[in-house]
Amino acid sequence: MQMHPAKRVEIIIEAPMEARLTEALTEAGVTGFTILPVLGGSGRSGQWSREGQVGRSGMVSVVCIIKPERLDTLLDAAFAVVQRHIGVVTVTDAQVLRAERF
Amino acid sequence: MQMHPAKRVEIIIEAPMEARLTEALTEAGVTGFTILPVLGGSGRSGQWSREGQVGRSGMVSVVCIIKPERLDTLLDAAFAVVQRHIGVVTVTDAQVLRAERF
Amino acid sequence: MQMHPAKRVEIIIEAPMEARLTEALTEAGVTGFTILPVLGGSGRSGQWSREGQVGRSGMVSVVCIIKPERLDTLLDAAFAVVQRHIGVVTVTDAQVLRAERF
Amino acid sequence: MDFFALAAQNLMTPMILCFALGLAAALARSDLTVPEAMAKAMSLYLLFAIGFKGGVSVASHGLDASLGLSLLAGVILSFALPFIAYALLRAMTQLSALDAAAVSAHYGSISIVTFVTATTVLAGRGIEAEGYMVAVAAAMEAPAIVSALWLVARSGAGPRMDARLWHEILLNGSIVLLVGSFLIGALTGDGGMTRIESFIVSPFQGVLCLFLLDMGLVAGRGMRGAEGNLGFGALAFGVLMPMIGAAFGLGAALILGLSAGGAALMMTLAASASYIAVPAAMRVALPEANPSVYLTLSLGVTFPFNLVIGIPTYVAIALAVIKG
Amino acid sequence: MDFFALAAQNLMTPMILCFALGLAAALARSDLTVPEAMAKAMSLYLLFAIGFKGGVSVASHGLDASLGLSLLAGVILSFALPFIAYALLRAMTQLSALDAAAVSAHYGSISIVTFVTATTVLAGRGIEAEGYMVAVAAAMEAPAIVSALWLVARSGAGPRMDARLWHEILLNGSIVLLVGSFLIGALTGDGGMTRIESFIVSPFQGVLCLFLLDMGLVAGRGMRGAEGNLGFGALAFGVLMPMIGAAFGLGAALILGLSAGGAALMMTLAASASYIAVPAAMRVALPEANPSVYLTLSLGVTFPFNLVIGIPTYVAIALAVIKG
Amino acid sequence: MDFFALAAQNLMTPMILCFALGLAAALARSDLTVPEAMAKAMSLYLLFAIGFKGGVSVASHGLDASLGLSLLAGVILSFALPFIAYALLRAMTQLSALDAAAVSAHYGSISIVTFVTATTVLAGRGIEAEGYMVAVAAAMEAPAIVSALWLVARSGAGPRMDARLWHEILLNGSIVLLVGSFLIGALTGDGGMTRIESFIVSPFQGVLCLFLLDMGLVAGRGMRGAEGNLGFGALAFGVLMPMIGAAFGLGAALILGLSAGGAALMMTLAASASYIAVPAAMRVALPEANPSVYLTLSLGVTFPFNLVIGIPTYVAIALAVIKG
Ligand SMILES: Nc1ncnc2c1ncn2[C@@H]1O[C@H](COP(=O)(O)O)[C@@H](O)[C@H]1O
Ligand SMILES: Nc1ncnc2c1ncn2[C@@H]1O[C@H](COP(=O)(O)O)[C@@H](O)[C@H]1O
Ligand SMILES: Nc1ncnc2c1ncn2[C@@H]1O[C@H](COP(=O)(O)O)[C@@H](O)[C@H]1O
Ligand code: NA
Ligand code: NA
Ligand code: NA
Repeated sequence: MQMHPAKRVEIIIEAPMEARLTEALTEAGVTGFTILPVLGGSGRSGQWSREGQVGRSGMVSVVCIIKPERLDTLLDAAFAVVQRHIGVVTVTDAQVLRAERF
Repeated sequence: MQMHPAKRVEIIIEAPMEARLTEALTEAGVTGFTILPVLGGSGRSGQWSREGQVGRSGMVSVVCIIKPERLDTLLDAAFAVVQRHIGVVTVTDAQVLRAERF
Repeated sequence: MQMHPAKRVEIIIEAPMEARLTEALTEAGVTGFTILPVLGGSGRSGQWSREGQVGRSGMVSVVCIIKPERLDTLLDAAFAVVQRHIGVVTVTDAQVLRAERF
Repeated sequence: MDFFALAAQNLMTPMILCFALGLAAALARSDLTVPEAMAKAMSLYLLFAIGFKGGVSVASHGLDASLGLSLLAGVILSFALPFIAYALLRAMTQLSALDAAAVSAHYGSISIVTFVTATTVLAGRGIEAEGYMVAVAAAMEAPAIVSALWLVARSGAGPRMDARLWHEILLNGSIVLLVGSFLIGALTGDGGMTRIESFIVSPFQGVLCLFLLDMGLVAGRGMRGAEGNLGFGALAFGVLMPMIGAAFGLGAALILGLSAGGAALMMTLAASASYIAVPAAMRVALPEANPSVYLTLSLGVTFPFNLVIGIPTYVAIALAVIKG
Repeated sequence: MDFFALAAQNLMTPMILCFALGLAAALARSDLTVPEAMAKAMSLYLLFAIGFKGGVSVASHGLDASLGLSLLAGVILSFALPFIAYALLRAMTQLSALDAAAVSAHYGSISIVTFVTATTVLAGRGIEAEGYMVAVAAAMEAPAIVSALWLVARSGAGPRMDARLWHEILLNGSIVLLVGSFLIGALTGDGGMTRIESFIVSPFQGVLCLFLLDMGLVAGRGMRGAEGNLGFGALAFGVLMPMIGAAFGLGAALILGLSAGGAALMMTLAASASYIAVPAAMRVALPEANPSVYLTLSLGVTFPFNLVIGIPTYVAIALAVIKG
Repeated sequence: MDFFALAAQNLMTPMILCFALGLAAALARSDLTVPEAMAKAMSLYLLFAIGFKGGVSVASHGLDASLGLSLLAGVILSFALPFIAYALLRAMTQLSALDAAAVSAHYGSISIVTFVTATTVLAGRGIEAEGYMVAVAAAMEAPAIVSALWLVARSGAGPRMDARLWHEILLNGSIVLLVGSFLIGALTGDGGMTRIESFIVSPFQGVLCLFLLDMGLVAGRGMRGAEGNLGFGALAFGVLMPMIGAAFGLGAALILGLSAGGAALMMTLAASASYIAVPAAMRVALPEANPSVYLTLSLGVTFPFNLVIGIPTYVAIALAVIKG
């Protein structure tokens, strides 16, 4: 099956920043992303868990699949948002079906 | 530690198609997969969120780790299901422990 | 944007073993990880789903981003925990922003 | 003037206001949200409670031929309404044949929350209705889908329809729970009711309030996303079609000889549009149809119309026609 | 004949029928599901309510030596029953020593929903029981695990058992909530009850109905997955073992001099099999044991057996033996 | 001695004991947890119920200038308290200017659960309070954030503050639901109350118990994570600041001429510290501030202090000062 190279960007970010990140992505022309829930985690700022929480606490994971040539635009947009915030940005090489979608 | 090459296939698909996809995978001999929940996302068909929804709406993410040589079988099976549907199929190169399991 | 090589390790493990795994990781010096929920899946031990379950059943997915040189330490620690248990360990090559964090 | 007083009185119920609050919060982009699991829990509760109450009422009033005939009438209505909806949509809007067919399936099927709200309005005004109307509601969920797919197949677009999908539609969770709890209510009768009354009767309207808050939030989010997607023709359809449906429902009720309450419920069922079961079926069978069209129409236009204007009107008409 | 009438009457409760509905829906592959968070919420509610009520009842009836002795009896039963279960399994089935030991842990431990259902049946028939039976239930959760692990260690398979796991088992959520709310009920007594009665007493049976619906769904899904996995011997064990357990429970109740209601509950505890706390412990301590064996037996065979046949029988026997 | 009896009596309520149970379970590392969706569902329920009840009470007692003046007083308190908190923190602790400002925002704002608990204590003792205090609570959520950000901006650290964040804060879910249900209660009055009373009044205290159990679990987990993070000065602040706040609240109540019940609620609001809305705002506006500092102080120190000691004291003082 015909595959096309792409980048898979995963941004783990604080839930209160989610809307700001997705808007920044949209403004930068990134039209597709998927938001995955996160149960808990650990990092330099300690361990946390979503269990029993009431507020918009914790983190979410935003996954974007994009054409390799658009990676820098995306990273610039994402970085502007996450810069001062805790969060992790990971990029992996990937292959996609139906490249016309990205 | 001894690692073995594998492919990590991630299929983001509409929730009402989930059972059809996993059955197609099983029929194609893919014996292992994991289903992750998705909170929301955005694509050509607009933005959506699972919050407050009652029906089997939204999308799920199906992750399969397989031996590289079985990738094409899997993709054929997956593609037959997602073909007419919205959804994203991504493949990344990976390494696994305990290759005998895949 | 300056990216740095890293490894993305994804460990799908039974929920009752989660705390043991994260403690083993912490003891091995892995300071960052993120836990994603899992809805269901299928493997050699059959198909399962979290729907309607009351106990600490099912699986979770633990994602760690680490410096490549620390991979072996992490895998040793993880393997000691998952060894006798069902579960999947996958490693992919990745790139990260802000390498000082890992 | 009396009408306006009545309308105002109808608007001033906690239920309608909760829906309005949800709508306003979503349109104002508040981050107020109801967790998915809570929304599903409330919908399971409402289905269980309404089904059980219907069954208990049948147990105490006994059954006669009218249940069978009412089920039949419901099925026929559900089959027939999509054809009217489709013709109207093709005449009034620019929607493609595919989108029009998908929308029409929603309007032949029913909205259980609209039905539940109507039963609450009746109960609040002390009007009795046939308990088996719950079973009629269940029977009306699926047939409309067949008609819509037939409309599509005729136009050559090739819906994806198989035994599997039939199974999913006929045994979807809400039909099973509604019919199941109806049977449980019918089997256990007043004895069963005594045991669980303080769970399914007393808190019912309060749960409905929070559920309608959620419906308002979801509808408002949908409206925000669909801004400008729907032309005037489609919006007009969303208001016109429930009135046509209600007229057919009234006709059926008169033929069946239902009580005024039963007639109001039959009108409500025919007037309401599905937004849970049918959308999921459409995603499988007609993936090329645009979900934002049918969801916006059914949840964003027809649902609030029925809630605020439709139900009180149907009740008033049913009372006028049948008591009169 | 009288017995059948009674059996039919027992079957015709909303609770049993809800379980049957869930089972039927799952076996028919309906997509009816209860969200995980809702299932957990209901189980927290049931644990809190049953613990609190037990505590309040102890506060008003006072405590005596019998609480201590009953706890001791419960612990001994929980330690002892796995040995019987293990011997039976090895004799009746092909299960490996490991799987047999894992199953036996479940049957020494208890199912709190079975217990809750039995209290509801007693309450429905106006039979009083010792309030502290809730504490006995909590005390019986863990000891069986020790016996099972000892059985495995003896056979050289090397279970993974450490201080950590002990901590997890003894302080698992359901034990803590049950004991905690029991103490809260005992401390606040009737005053506390007045404050929260309309939360924990009135809607209790209704919540139990929806919870049993979910249990039916989960059990049915498990059965579907396990089709043909269990031989006839194992199935027979799933029915025989609760009866043996109940007999031991009755013996203990007679020695302790419990009331008829208390005896019925002791029988139910001994007869029931865990499907929440013990499975999680087994995944950690005996990961090589096959979960589908123990889950199917405990949730798919013994749970419905107790619900439908066991509980009314235990109540009838306790009444006959102790009132007589 | 009378005081100790009263204190013991206050401690022996199911609500306080549930909080203690949650705290103990978390500190003992039990795996008892409340699902996130259930916690959110309970908080939506509590907000809706408390808002609605406040609105109904306003509908039946009528409105006068005092609502406007009370709102104004609340807003001023919320603006002013952060300055006091900030000065105290800088004097008593080693916290950076940024962390001190972030903490101070929490203490100017309010905790709705503390408020809800206080209303329950008043209701339990038959003390009436102004229904519109719910609106005052809503009005006090946000102003403190402005003061805190002003304190930061003055010190040059540059908070991230924009129209967007304003929108998020002012239309955050709990404010919208509180104000919305207050208006719904005010509009539908006793008629509305009759419809949903058995949902929002009867089970209220029971739901509050389970919610406080969850708060105890969350607070306990936070304490475990923060062990030794906070110095003695910070802990002392967590107890001192609510008393100072309460004193200001009392002053405001006297100036406004509130009833004793209203005064107790105003004291509680001023004394309580936010742990839902403000933390989320701080993560956006002051991401460099350490969340474990402000969460531990507000949820781990001040919340239990108010629950156990604060509220009964404020009620006693309000009764003494105003009835006297
Ligand atoms: N190396 C990592 N791998 C995976 N997730 C991480 C990592 N570091 C941090 N995280 C996630 O990001 C959150 C905040 O990280 P930190 O800013 O280091 O406290 C953590 O709680 C984790 O959920
Ligand atoms: N490029 C992408 N990266 C990640 N997820 C995507 C992407 N495109 C689409 N999706 C997901 O797939 C769903 C449907 O996409 P679409 O068919 O483009 O509307 C979206 O709502 C996202 O959840
Ligand atoms: N090849 C695979 N790809 C993705 N997930 C898997 C795979 N194999 C197993 N899993 C996950 O691990 C669980 C246990 O697998 P197993 O031990 O094979 O039964 C399954 O239920 C899946 O959730
Ligand atoms: Na209809
Ligand atoms: Na047992
Ligand atoms: Na305050």
